[in-house]
Amino acid sequence: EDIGVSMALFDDNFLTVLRNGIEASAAEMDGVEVQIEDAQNDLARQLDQINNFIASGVDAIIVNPVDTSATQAMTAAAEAAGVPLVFVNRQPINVDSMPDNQAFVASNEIESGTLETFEICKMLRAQGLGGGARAYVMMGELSNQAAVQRTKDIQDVLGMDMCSFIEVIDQQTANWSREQANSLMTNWLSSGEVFHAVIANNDEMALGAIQAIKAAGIDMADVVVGGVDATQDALSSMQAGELDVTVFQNAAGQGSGALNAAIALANGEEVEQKVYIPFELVTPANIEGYLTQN
Amino acid sequence: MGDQFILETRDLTKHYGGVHALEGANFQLRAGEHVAIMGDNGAGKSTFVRQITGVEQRTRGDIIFDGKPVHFSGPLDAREEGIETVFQTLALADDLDVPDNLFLGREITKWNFLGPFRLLDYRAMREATIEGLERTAVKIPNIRNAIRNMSGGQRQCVAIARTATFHSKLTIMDEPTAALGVQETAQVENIVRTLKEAGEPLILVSHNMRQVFDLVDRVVVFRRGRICANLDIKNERISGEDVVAYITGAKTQEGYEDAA
Amino acid sequence: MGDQFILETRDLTKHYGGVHALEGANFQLRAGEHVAIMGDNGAGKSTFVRQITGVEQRTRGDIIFDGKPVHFSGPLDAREEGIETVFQTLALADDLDVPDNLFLGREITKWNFLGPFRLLDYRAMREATIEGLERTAVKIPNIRNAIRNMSGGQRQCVAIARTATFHSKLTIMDEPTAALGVQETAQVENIVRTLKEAGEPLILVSHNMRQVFDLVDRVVVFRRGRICANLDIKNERISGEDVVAYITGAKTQEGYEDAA
Amino acid sequence: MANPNTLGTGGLAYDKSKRAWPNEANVFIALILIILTFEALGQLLPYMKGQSMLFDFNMNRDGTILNVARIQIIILQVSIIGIIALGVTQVIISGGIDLSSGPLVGAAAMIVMSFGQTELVNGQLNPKAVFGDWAFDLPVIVPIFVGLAFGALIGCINGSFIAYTRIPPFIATLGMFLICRGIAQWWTKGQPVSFPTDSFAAIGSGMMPVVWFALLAILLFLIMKFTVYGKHTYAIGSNEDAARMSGINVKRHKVLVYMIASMLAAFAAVILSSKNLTAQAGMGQFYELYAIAMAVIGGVSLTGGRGSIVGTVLGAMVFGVIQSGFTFIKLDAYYQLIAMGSIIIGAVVLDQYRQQRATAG
Amino acid sequence: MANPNTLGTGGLAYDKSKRAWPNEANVFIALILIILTFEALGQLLPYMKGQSMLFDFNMNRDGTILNVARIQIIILQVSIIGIIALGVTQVIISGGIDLSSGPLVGAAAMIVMSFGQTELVNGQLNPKAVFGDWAFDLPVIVPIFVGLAFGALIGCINGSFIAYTRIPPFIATLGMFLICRGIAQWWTKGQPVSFPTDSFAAIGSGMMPVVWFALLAILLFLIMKFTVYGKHTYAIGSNEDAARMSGINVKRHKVLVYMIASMLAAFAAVILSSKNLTAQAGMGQFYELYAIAMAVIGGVSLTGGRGSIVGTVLGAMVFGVIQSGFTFIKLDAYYQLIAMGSIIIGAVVLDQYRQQRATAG
Ligand SMILES: Nc1ncnc2c1ncn2[C@@H]1O[C@H](COP(=O)(O)OP(=O)(O)OP(=O)(O)O)[C@@H](O)[C@H]1O
Ligand SMILES: Nc1ncnc2c1ncn2[C@@H]1O[C@H](COP(=O)(O)OP(=O)(O)OP(=O)(O)O)[C@@H](O)[C@H]1O
Ligand SMILES: [Mg+2]
Ligand SMILES: [Mg+2]
Repeated sequence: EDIGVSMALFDDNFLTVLRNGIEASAAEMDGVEVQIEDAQNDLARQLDQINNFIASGVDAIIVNPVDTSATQAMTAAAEAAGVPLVFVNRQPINVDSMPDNQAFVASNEIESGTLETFEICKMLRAQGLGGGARAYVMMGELSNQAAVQRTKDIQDVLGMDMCSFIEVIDQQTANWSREQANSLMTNWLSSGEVFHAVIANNDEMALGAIQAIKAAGIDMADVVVGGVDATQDALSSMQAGELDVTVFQNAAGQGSGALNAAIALANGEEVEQKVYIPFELVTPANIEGYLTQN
Repeated sequence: MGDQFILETRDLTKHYGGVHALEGANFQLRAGEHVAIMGDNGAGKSTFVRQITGVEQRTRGDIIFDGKPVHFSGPLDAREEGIETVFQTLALADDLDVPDNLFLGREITKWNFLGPFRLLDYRAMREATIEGLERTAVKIPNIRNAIRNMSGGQRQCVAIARTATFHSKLTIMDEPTAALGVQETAQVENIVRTLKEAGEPLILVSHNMRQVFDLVDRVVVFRRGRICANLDIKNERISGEDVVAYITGAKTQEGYEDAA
Repeated sequence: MGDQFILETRDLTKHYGGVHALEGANFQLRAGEHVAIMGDNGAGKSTFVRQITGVEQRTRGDIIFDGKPVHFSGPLDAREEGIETVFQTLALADDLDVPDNLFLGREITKWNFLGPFRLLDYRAMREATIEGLERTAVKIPNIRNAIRNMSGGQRQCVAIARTATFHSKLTIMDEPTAALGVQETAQVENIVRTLKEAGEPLILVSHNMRQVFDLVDRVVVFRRGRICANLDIKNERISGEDVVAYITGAKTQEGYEDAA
Repeated sequence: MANPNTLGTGGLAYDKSKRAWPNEANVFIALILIILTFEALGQLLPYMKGQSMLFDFNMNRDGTILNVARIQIIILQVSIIGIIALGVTQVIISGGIDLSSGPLVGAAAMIVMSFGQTELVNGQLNPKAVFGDWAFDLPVIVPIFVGLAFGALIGCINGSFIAYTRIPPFIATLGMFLICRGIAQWWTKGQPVSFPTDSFAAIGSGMMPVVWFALLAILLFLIMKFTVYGKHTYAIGSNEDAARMSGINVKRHKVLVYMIASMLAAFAAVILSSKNLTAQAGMGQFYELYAIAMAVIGGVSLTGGRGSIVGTVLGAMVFGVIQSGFTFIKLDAYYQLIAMGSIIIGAVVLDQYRQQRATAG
Repeated sequence: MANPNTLGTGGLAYDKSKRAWPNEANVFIALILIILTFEALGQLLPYMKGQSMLFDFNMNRDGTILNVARIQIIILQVSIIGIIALGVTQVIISGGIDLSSGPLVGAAAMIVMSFGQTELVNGQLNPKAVFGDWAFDLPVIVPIFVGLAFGALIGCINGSFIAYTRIPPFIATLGMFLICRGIAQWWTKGQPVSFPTDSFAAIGSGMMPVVWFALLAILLFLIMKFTVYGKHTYAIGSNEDAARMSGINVKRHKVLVYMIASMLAAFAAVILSSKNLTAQAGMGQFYELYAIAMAVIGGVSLTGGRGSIVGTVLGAMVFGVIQSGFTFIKLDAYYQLIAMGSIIIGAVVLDQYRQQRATAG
């Protein structure tokens, strides 16, 4: 079978693992060809790619949506052409009204930010800061839904009674980037404010913050830093005692799961329409189980 | 001063940073009069023209045109008041062809109710262009070629044809025949004579002594940014050598001693 | 043809798209000879100059310079072979000042072992510039101003000074005095006379009949892209009117009938 | 040109048959070459098993020899950026540049969609509602008008800065690039806006974007070629000083040029958000670069004064063919970027080479 | 200028005291104005409680009245893009533009870091190894050399296309933009490359980027001002035809200009990946735009021929101050983009206004 895959963005570490998962499992199967395209975070381009796949006659399409609220148009395009469609990693907005030959394998983004922030909250409390702690928040690119959602999760958790002792000093975007996070953190440090935690929307920014904090000569044991993704660099940093919290999502598993579903649909088989892959919290306590995963 | 002045400047001055390109110029032009401006290279002749036509904003001084003090904010204003100019830099759009350049800014149009989107009447402009060019005797094998590809003299003739095609209250020509051949120069001089007969006033900047003596009534000499002589060559006995003496500074006219 | 030709062209031709700007030009220049090229606007004079100096690639024909057939791929080649040119468009860099333009492409430098990063000797160039400009008699209040801010004549003098400052096997000047004042023209004519005395050959494109008769040995007339006359004005009795007749096409010289 | 005399006033011999080709011809040749290359690759690459890109010799899909579906998608996928490119073309011809069109699409889409939302989705209140009750189910003219007004405002600011303060267009529109991105993100704090009314969704559904592109291309073509507006745009781009000295109101004209460009970009945003049934702050990323590239591939000169709408439309087609062609021959995404870059360079090299040949002729 | 006679050959009266200011002075004034604005905001905004941005009146942190930490970060955060801007400055002065520098940073970082990896991470084999054993723990000169060679190659391709086929620099480098992004993604199929050797990590650690920026800025300043290379760059940008007719080897020179620009961008990639201890394909996004903006804010004219390295350094400082200032006054991210766009426009408007005043004077 020919399977067309449209990824939201190639430049994303996590999505790269997912993409490699799809490619690796396709290589193991006989007669399965995957054609992976990069939507470059442009949802219009993604819709065009789906149309292109349909025009070139693929047997099924896997989409990692740029924007989960744009899935309606994609569903309609595939449905009209009768080509099976599988959404991966991000839960489409029209999940309840998808036709039979469409499915999704995804995680619920609400979990990631919540798990991260709640763990940081617990750690700060354990350090005896329950009377009042101060944190910086680093956001991803604001036009990106994951950034918006994870930031909202942080606010929701900090709004709960149990964690409301944490005061957000400032909340800025570093656009997912380690370099920008490093600059942002250095700027914050130059104001001389006391802080106890940095809550970042992803690991790259958490690592940038850590580099800046280390360069300022502050002991990493005094600061709680959290991210999302559980990348190799992040895990290595956690092993070195710098990063405190991250959140793992089984990218490779999602990739192969989506491919299997697509092939099954292409062959006219019944598949489960909704497959949720949960996020998992990673801390120094359970890191060993994740070192070789992503 | 009982005469009717079409143009008068008082203390007209222009400094570029530290360069005093034009200093206190008092100049008068009577209705129907043809005046030449002469002077060394860099004496400030073109600067004077640029101030009058609103291309640049003067440092100080007054300009009285057609009886009213004027403050042109740009060459468009000057043209709308009736001043037509052949600039030394010619002011042609390199990528456009000859008719486009000739009618730039006052195209012949149809359907004028469309405002800025009114239609161009290409055919009428082409025909009028051929006519206009023939008056300058210039030869252009294909007027639909871009100005970029024209020879120096062809370009100059286009600029002159542009000015000569439209009626005006005052015509200014800054070295119009510098790049022209023998025949073309003669034709342009004819155009100037026609203006004289029609009673239209003219300011002619030129380095060509013969041309100046043939064509104009009066010569104003610029030296080092100042007017240093005002010579009524039609009525007084003034030779080419005299004018050169004023240009080089060997002589200075009475009343203009501060220009020395 | 026993003479030594410094430059010879055979059947030199240049078409621009459909425009036949130069057609089968056979031209000879002897060592030490000064020749003028005359002709209407758009007759192909500058095109001829551009082919010789490698600014453009010819459509067909041969150029023999200093005894060898040459194929200049650009003006740099021509200059390296010893051809110095004042182009009609002047070829000045508007944003640079006068010394920079005068020495463009052959700066006075120090520390030459640094290759392209060798140091400029600003002081030496400035002094040489003042000297070079004085030969043209032009007045420039501040040579460190950008060329953009110079008057038409000042620019032309800079271009001439550039050519006159360096020795060459052949000098070409395309309408060098078009924008110049009376004094500056006289000076440039002196420069040309100096070249004559030094035995350096020259091609002068000019529309100025007096200048041509004063300065050169021979006149070549272009008409409609072809050479239509070759006039030995020093030895034959030829008047200005004759030359004009050749230019306008009233007369055609023997041997050039196809140019009619 | 009925009368040959009207062509000139004589002088040199002039051979009409040897006139230089129009520049658009070069672009057209490049387009054909690229199509043929993909066709050839389809025949030659072993894993393609002799497929054809544009033809359908079995006629099994819709009974025509052309693969209509693919031709449609080729045009469809460049229509929206193509509309932006039309506006950018006249900006570049006027000697300017517009970097703000991409982010403007994002901002305009967010704003427009907020006025085009429907009240009920699957029987429930619209979960993405931006405003309250009053903004639901508005007539479709309202979002369109709001979009065009927003575009006109942005264009007017761009143009006014460029015309009246004389700052370089690159900087004015780069500043506006950042401002529009800011507006897009600020509007709903990054939340996408979704669920348009049916009439709004109809604007960009199916092949409607192609229709809009075609209509606007024809309109702009006529304007640039036959009206005073077009002539003055060329004149300003060719030599701004000359245009000013010739008495063109350069400042007012520039404001108009940028306004039209931004209104076209805003209209593209209307179609884009309608087509995708959603608006997102990140929409339109890199559209400004692609729009400029389409224009330049189509022969528009970045120094101003030269180019045409026909060229830009052909340039847009080049883009469409490349994108579909890559998917057709199943080229890996990594190589796609490299190949795309090479083709863009190659197309312009070809154009340049032919132009030089033409003048050297 | 010891002898006043050397200034000219006479003619008009010339008043030396009224010479126009250097353009850099305007940029400097803009910089001071922006700093003062942030200082004032720190005093005036209620929630800032009268803090100061650049001063530290308590002297409690390091005993100086200046807030040294903030001044350092202001320069540090623009050093890397600043190095790119130095190269871009000479490209723009030569009349060109370089859009490929941002993606080149990404590609060069990936390649460079692959040659700068260490073998053991936390006692285990480097989990991100790109090559085999042989590429571990290489001397630091190897990755630097590889980076510069890659930069030289890309620059040579850019320059050769622009010089020899005469395609517009915008298109040549836009094509290279895509190609470099493709290379960056293809190199490890998107996997980041991490864990450099200690000596590699030292290149960009701490304040080293500032040192590099300062050294390179001085070098480029000297080159542009005092060497034949600099003069010819200005001449080509001012009037390419004139430069060619004056006998400058324009083609060879352009290749050199683009090579130097790309080598500087590649060196910036070395520093960037060293500073961040990682290389990722998406690195350097928008750097090309920011580098160009720094140059233009610093007074470099996009039409070529005008500008200076001093201006660009000041332009970079403007960026640094803006970024730190926003964090200082805790401006929301949404408004940051809008404010940044406005300040960029404002700075150039000021520059333009003062320039016009100067010539009008
Ligand atoms: N924008 C400017 N900035 C500085 N100096 C300028 C500027 N424009 C002109 N100048 C200077 O002003 C002087 C007068 O220039 P202008 O063009 O008026 O001379 P001109 O009399 O027309 O000379 P020509 O006969 O050569 O055309 C010159 O020395 C010139 O260098
Ligand atoms: N690049 C070009 N493309 C098309 N036509 C051209 C080009 N360059 C020159 N021509 C044409 O060739 C003819 C000759 O031009 P050229 O510049 O040689 O004239 P010229 O004899 O120097 O005239 P002048 O005395 O006005 O300087 C002109 O008709 C001109 O329009
Ligand atoms: Mg003048
Ligand atoms: Mg000529």
